[in-house]
Amino acid sequence: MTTPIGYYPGCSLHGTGRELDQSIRALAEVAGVDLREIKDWNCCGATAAHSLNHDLAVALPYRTLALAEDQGLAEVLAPCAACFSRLKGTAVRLARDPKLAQKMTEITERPYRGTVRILSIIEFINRLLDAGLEAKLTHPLGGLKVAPYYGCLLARGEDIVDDDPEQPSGMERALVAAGCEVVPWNFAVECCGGGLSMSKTEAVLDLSDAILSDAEDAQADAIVTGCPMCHSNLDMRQRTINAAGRGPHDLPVVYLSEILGLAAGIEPERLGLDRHFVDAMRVAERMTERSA
Amino acid sequence: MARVGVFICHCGENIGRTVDCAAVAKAAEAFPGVVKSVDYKYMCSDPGQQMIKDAIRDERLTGVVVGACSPRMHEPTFRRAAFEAGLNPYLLEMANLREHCSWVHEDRPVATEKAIDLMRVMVEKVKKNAELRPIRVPVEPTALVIGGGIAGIQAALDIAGGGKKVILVERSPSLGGHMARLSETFPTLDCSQCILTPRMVEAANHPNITLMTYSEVTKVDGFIGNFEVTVRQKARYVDPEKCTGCGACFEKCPAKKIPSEFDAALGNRTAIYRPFPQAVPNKPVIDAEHCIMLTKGKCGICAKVCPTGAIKYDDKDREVIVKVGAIVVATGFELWDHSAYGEYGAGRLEDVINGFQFERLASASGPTTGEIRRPSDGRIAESVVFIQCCGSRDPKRGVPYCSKICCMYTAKHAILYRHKVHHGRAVVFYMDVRAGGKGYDEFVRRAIETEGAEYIRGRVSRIYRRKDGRLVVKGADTLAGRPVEIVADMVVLADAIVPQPGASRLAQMLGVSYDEYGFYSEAHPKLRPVETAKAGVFLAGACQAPKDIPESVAQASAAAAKVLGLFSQPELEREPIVAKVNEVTCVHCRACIQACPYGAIEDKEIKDSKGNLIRTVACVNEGECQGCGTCVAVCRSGSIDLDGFTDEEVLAEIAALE
Amino acid sequence: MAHTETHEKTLADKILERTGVDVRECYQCGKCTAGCPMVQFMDLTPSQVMRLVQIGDREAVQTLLSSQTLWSCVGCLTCTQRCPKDLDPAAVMDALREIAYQEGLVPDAQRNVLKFHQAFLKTVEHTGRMSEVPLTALYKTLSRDFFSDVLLAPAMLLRGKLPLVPRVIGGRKEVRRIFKRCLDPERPDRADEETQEDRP
Amino acid sequence: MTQTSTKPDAATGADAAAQPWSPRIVAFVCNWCTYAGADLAGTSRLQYAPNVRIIKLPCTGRIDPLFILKAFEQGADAVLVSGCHPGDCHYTAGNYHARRRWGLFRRLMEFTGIDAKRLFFSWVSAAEGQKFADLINAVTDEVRQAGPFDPTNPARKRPWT
Ligand SMILES: Cc1cc2nc3c(=O)[nH]c(=O)nc-3n(C[C@H](O)[C@H](O)[C@H](O)COP(=O)(O)OP(=O)(O)OC[C@H]3O[C@@H](n4cnc5c(N)ncnc54)[C@H](O)[C@@H]3O)c2cc1C
Ligand SMILES: Cc1cc2nc3c(=O)[nH]c(=O)nc-3n(C[C@H](O)[C@H](O)[C@H](O)COP(=O)(O)OP(=O)(O)OC[C@H]3O[C@@H](n4cnc5c(N)ncnc54)[C@H](O)[C@@H]3O)c2cc1C
Ligand code: SF4
Ligand code: SF4
Ligand code: SF4
Ligand code: SF4
Ligand code: SF4
Ligand code: SF4
Ligand code: SF4
Ligand code: SF4
Repeated sequence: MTTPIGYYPGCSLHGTGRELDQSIRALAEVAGVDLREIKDWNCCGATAAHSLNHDLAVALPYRTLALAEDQGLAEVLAPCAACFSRLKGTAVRLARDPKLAQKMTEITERPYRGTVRILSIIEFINRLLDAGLEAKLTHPLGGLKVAPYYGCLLARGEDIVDDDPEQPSGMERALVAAGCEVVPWNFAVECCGGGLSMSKTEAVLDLSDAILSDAEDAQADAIVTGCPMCHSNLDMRQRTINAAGRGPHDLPVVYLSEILGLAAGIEPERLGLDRHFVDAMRVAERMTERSA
Repeated sequence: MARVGVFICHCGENIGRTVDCAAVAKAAEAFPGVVKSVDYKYMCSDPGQQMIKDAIRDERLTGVVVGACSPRMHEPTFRRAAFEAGLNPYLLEMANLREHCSWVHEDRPVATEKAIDLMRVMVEKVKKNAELRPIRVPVEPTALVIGGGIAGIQAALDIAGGGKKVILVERSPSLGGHMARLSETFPTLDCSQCILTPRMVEAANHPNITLMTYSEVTKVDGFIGNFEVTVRQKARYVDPEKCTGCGACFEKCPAKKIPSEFDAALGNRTAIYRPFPQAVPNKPVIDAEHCIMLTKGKCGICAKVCPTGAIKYDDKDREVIVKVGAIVVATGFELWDHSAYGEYGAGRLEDVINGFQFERLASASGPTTGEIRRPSDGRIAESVVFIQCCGSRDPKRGVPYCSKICCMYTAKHAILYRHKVHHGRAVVFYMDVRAGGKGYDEFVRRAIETEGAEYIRGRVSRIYRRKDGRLVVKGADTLAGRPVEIVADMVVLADAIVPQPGASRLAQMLGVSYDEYGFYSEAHPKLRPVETAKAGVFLAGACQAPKDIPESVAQASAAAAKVLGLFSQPELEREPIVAKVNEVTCVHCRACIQACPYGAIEDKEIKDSKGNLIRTVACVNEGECQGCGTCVAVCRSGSIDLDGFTDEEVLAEIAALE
Repeated sequence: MAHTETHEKTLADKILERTGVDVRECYQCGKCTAGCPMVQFMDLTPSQVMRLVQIGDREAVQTLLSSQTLWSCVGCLTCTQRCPKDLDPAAVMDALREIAYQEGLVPDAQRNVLKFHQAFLKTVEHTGRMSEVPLTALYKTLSRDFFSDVLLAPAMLLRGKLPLVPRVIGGRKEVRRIFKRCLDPERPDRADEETQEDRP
Repeated sequence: MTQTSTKPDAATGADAAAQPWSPRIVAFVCNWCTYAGADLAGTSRLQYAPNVRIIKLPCTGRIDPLFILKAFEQGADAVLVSGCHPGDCHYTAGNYHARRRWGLFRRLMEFTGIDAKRLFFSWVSAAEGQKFADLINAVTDEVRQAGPFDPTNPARKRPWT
C-alpha cells in the first residue's frame, strides 16, 4: 500500500487510549502503511457536543474532514469508535443534506467537497490483512479465547457501520488470523455506558460488570475491543467494579490492534500492553512462534 | 336521431365532495343528442335505478351514460336496469367519475372539468354503440381445488356433495395442510386430528373426488367454464396400487436423520416416509434427495423388505392435463422466518421455537408425546415465555399487518402449557390482544384469569442464552412503565403468517392478482370476498389473508357454493365482445389468423349456390374469440372489427376530447 | 390532565423538524424501553418519552424537559436499531436534551452530566482538543464532586495516561469562532459580516 | 334529487385561451390491468396530476396506430399506452403483439413528424395503484418539460390542468 492513509487519533489516543495509538502505529509500520496524522485536527466533540448542540456536533468533525481533504487524504482512519462514529456520521449527513453542508461551510469558513472516506479500526485492520499483513502474523496467540466486544458504536447506525447490528462479525476474521478462538457470548453489542463514564459512574459500573461477567461465563481469556471509551470502562474501572462488591473480575481487556500486533511478533511494550490496569501481559505469554 | 340520457351520481359525498355533479349534469345537457341529464345522490340505489328505467321509457332513450363509480363495480347493475326497461344493455355505458376522478384529484374546478370530459367521451361512444346479444358457451362441470389443507378439503367435499366432480391437487405427499400438525384448537380445545382425519378420509373416498397428492399445477390455459390445467405428479417411487401401507419399508430404511417437515424439524424421518401416521393417502413416498439408492445407487433395502414389490426406483414425474370449469385456490400460508431477528438469536437458539414447533411439542403424537420438553436438552420447560406479534406489525423488518390468529393461538399455547406443566410459569408478551370472534375474548380471559398465564404488555427487545442454558428475555411492561427481565427455559415466538412460498408464481399462472406480500386478492373486499378478478377462480382459506380454521372453512364452503352456482347452468353467458369479419372486403391475407392468440380465426370458403369455391375469407369462431382486438389492429384492409370497441366507437371517443 | 390545549406548533412538530422523526408513528410497543441499557437510571422510559411527545400539552412538555431520562441516555442506538416502526428514539432524546438545555431546564440531579459536557466543551473551545487534566479539574470545580475518580488519577499517571500539559492546536482561534457561531443562535459576528457585505 | 340548476363553481367553461399551457395526455389502457390499476389508485385515494384522459380498450393489442394519430390530431401533447405486464396479459399475448407493433408506431410517428418521445409505454397491473399514480405524475412532468406539441392546433380547446 503506497497511498498514505490519514490518521485521526482523536483526543483520547493521546491520553487514556495511548495503547491503542501505540499499537495502531506499530501495526501500520509492520504492514508498511504510511499513516499520516491530519495536521491541526481538532476534537470531534464526542458525546458532549452531540448532547448539547446540534450544529457544534457537526461543525467540529466538519473542520477535521475539511482539513483532511485539504491535505489530500482520501481515506482517514479514526481508531477510536466514538470519533469514527462522529466523523462518519457527519460525512453521511453532509452527503445527504446539502443545506447542512452549506451551513457548515459558513460556520467554519472552510469548503468541503465530501471526498474523504472514514475507516474504523475494524475496516482498517481487515484492509491490512488483505494487503499482506496476514502473511506476517508469525506469532499466533495459541488458541487464546477471546470475546470480541463491539459495544454500540462499532455495530450500530445503519449508514455508519457496515455490519450486522445484532450479530456483528467484523473482528472475527482478524482474530482467527491472529490465532485466537472466538467464543460465542451474549454481550458483544451491549452498551457499557460509554460517554457517561465520569458523570454517571454508577450506571457504568453496573453495565460493565454485566459485560465482564458474561465474557467470563463464556470462558473468555480476554475481551477484545476497538474503543478507548469501552476500554477505560472495562479495564480502568474493573478495580472499582470489584471494590463496589461486584465481580470480582480479573479479565484483561485488549485492543484489536494489540492482538494483531502480538500476532505479528511486536514486543508487548511497544504495543502498550504494559499500560493496562488489569494485567494484559499474560495475553502476550500466549504468543507462539510459527515455524515458517 | 340519438336520444341519450345522462345520469350523474354523487355517490354520497364520494364524488360530490370533489366534483360539482350538478354542473356536470348541466354541461352534459348541452351535448348533442342528450335529451335528459340529471344528478342524484346514489345512482345504484333502487330509486336511482328506477330513475334510469323511467327515463328510458318516458324519453324513449337510445343510449344511456351513467357517470358514477368504476364500471368494474356497477356496470352489470346498470346494464341490468337498462335491460329491464327494454333497452339493449350494451347501449349503456359508464363514465368513471369516482376512481378516475373525484378520488384522485382534490381541486374541485379541475375535477369537475375532467368529469365533464369523461362524460362527453362516453356520450359520443354510446351514440355509435350497436345492440349486442350475449354469447353462450358450454361449462365443463368439474372443479379443480388447489391445496389440500382444511380449506381445500372442505371446498372439495362441498362441491362433491353437490354432485359435481372435483380434482383435488396437493403439493405434499398427504392431505391435511397445517391443521394436521396442530395439537388442540382454539377456542374449544378439541383435538385437531380428531376432527380433521375423518374429513381427510371422506375426501379420499368420495366417488366424486379425484385425489392428486404430491402434485403441482404447472400451467393454466382457458377461461371460466373451460380451463385446461396441466398438473405434474411427482415421482413417488412407490406404486400406490400395490402398496398396502404396511410400513415395513420405513422401519428398515437406513437414511434416518432427515428433519421431519411435519414435526417442524423437532423430529426425524426416513428417506422413504409417510409424513404422519394418519396421512391420506396412507402410503409412503421416497424422498429422492435423501434416498441412498437414488443418490448413490446403493441400498435398495426398502425394495427388499416390501412384501408387495411396490417400490419402483425408476419412477418418473408425470404430467396430466385436466379440463375443468372452475378453480378453487386453497394453498394456505407459511410462518415468517424469525432468523431475521438477530436480537432474538437469529434462529440459532434451539430453545427459541415457533408456534408450529410448540404445537408438535404439545401434541400427543408429537416427538415428545405431548410433554413440553426443551429441544436443547429434553428437560421439561419450567418456565416459558410466549412472544406475540413476532415479525407482524413490524414494517421495518417483518410485515406491517396483523397476522390475526396469533393472539388466539398464543392464548391456547399458554393454556395447554399450564395444563401440561402445572407448576410452570407461562408469560405472554403482547401489544394488543385481538380476539374478535365468537367465544374468543372469553378464551383469552380464561388463559389469564383461570389458567394463570401472566400477560405483560410490551415487546421484547432481546433474548440470549445464559451460562446455565436458560434464556434471558428482556422485555418491557409499558403499562407499569418499566423494563422486565424474565428467565425462561423456552421461548415461543408467534411468527407472522405469510403466504406459502411460490404463491405469486401460482397467481401469475392463474391470472389472479395478489397483494405486495403475495396474499391473493379478492374481487371486492366486502362484497365479493371469495371471488377473484379472474372469472371462474375462487379463493378459500389462508392463501387470501391470515385466517383461522372456522374462517377458512366458512370461506371454503362459500367458494364451493359459488362453484356449484356456476355449474348449475349447462352454459354460460358471455359478454358479446367478439371480432367480426367483413367478408366483402377481406382479402384473406391471414394476418389476423396469425395474430390471434387464441387461434379463434379460421379460413372460411365462400361458395356459390352450385358449390363452386368463389373465394376464401377469414372467419371468427365466437366461442373461442376472447375479444382482445389484436386481429383488428393488424388488418390492413379494415375488414375486421371488434364488437363493443369498434373503430368507429373508439375514434368517436377520441374525437370527443376537447 | 387535559390533552386539549392547542399550541401554535406542537412539540411533535418541533421534533419532526429537528430530527425527521414523526412521533405519531410510535405505537407504544415498548421495545425501545425493553432494550435500553440505561433504563434503570431513568425516571421516564424511552417509550414514555415518545408518548409524552405525542401528547405534547404543557404538562407533558414540562415533565419531559425536566426529566432525568434525557441526561441518562448514552446514545447507544439500541432503541433505534430495534424499533419496529423505524423510528429513532435516540434522536428524539438528543433533540429534547438540546431543548431542555436551551431552556435551562436541567434537573438538579443531572447537573453533573451537564457540567461534564460543559467542561468537556469548554476545554475543546479553548484548546481545540480535550485533555484529561484540565477537563477533570474543570469538571470537579463545576460539579463540586471532588472525590470520585480522583482515586484513579495516580494510577493513570503511572501508566502514562494522564498527560499533564494540555494539548493545544494551531487553529484554536478558528475553533473558538466555530463555537461562537454554533452556541449563539443569533450569531452576531456573522450578522455584522453580512450587513457589511450587503452594503454597496 | 337535485335537478341541474347550480352554476359551476369556478374554472368550468372559463376562457380557455387565457389559461396557461398544461399537458394534455391521452392514455390508451387495457381493461384488465391498467384500467384496474387506475381504479386501485382511486380506491387508495392516491392523488395524481389531472392531465390525463383515459380511453379504455380490451387490450393494448387492440390499439390501432390510427388511434394514436387521431389523439394528436385532437390536440394531445402526448399519448400513453399501458397494459398488462409481459407474460401477464389477460389475453395471453395481446400485449405482446402490441409491443411488437411499437417499433412500427414509432416509425409511423416519425414519418408524420411527431417526436417519438411523446409516445409513452408502460405496464401497470391491477395491483399497482401506486405505480399508476406515479406513472401519470412522471409522464405529466416529462411532457411539461417537453412543452406543447402543437399549440396552434384548433382542436385543443384548453389545457387539462
Ligand atoms: C401455530 C398455529 C396454531 C394454530 N392454531 C389454530 C387453532 O387452534 N384454531 C384455529 O382455528 N386455527 C389455528 N391455526 C390456523 C390454522 O392453521 C389455519 O387457519 C388453517 O391451517 C388454514 O387452512 P388452509 O387450508 O387455508 O391452509 P393450509 O393449512 O396452509 O393448507 C394449504 C395446503 O395447500 C398445499 N399447497 C400449498 N401450495 C400448493 C400448490 N402450489 N399446489 C398444491 N398444493 C399446495 C399445502 O401443502 C397445504 O397442504 C393455527 C395456526 C398456527 C400457525
Ligand atoms: C355502527 C356500525 C358501523 C359499521 N361499519 C361497518 C363498516 O364500516 N364496514 C363493515 O364491513 N361493517 C360495518 N358494520 C357491520 C355491518 O353493519 C354488519 O356486518 C352487516 O350489517 C351484517 O349484515 P347482516 O345481513 O348479517 O345483518 P343486518 O344488517 O342486521 O340485517 C339483518 C336483516 O334481517 C331482518 N330481520 C331480523 N329479524 C328478522 C326476522 N325474524 N324475520 C325477517 N327479517 C328479519 C332485519 O330487519 C335486517 O334487515 C358496522 C356496524 C355498526 C353497528
Ligand atoms: S353507482 Fe357507484 S358511484 Fe353511484 S352511489 Fe353507487 S357505488 Fe357510488
Ligand atoms: S413396505 Fe411396501 S407395501 Fe409396505 S408400506 Fe412400504 S411400499 Fe407399501
Ligand atoms: S433405498 Fe432409499 S428409501 Fe429405500 S431403504 Fe434405502 S435409503 Fe431408504
Ligand atoms: S393477532 Fe395478535 S399476536 Fe398476531 S399479529 Fe395480531 S396482534 Fe399480534
Ligand atoms: S387481416 Fe383482415 S383482410 Fe386479412 S384475413 Fe384477416 S380480416 Fe381478412
Ligand atoms: S378479438 Fe382477439 S381473440 Fe378474438 S379473434 Fe380477434 S385476436 Fe382472436
Ligand atoms: S420501539 Fe419504536 S414504536 Fe415501539 S415504543 Fe419505542 S419508539 Fe415507539
Ligand atoms: S440511545 Fe438512549 S434511549 Fe436509546 S437505548 Fe440507548 S440509552 Fe436508551
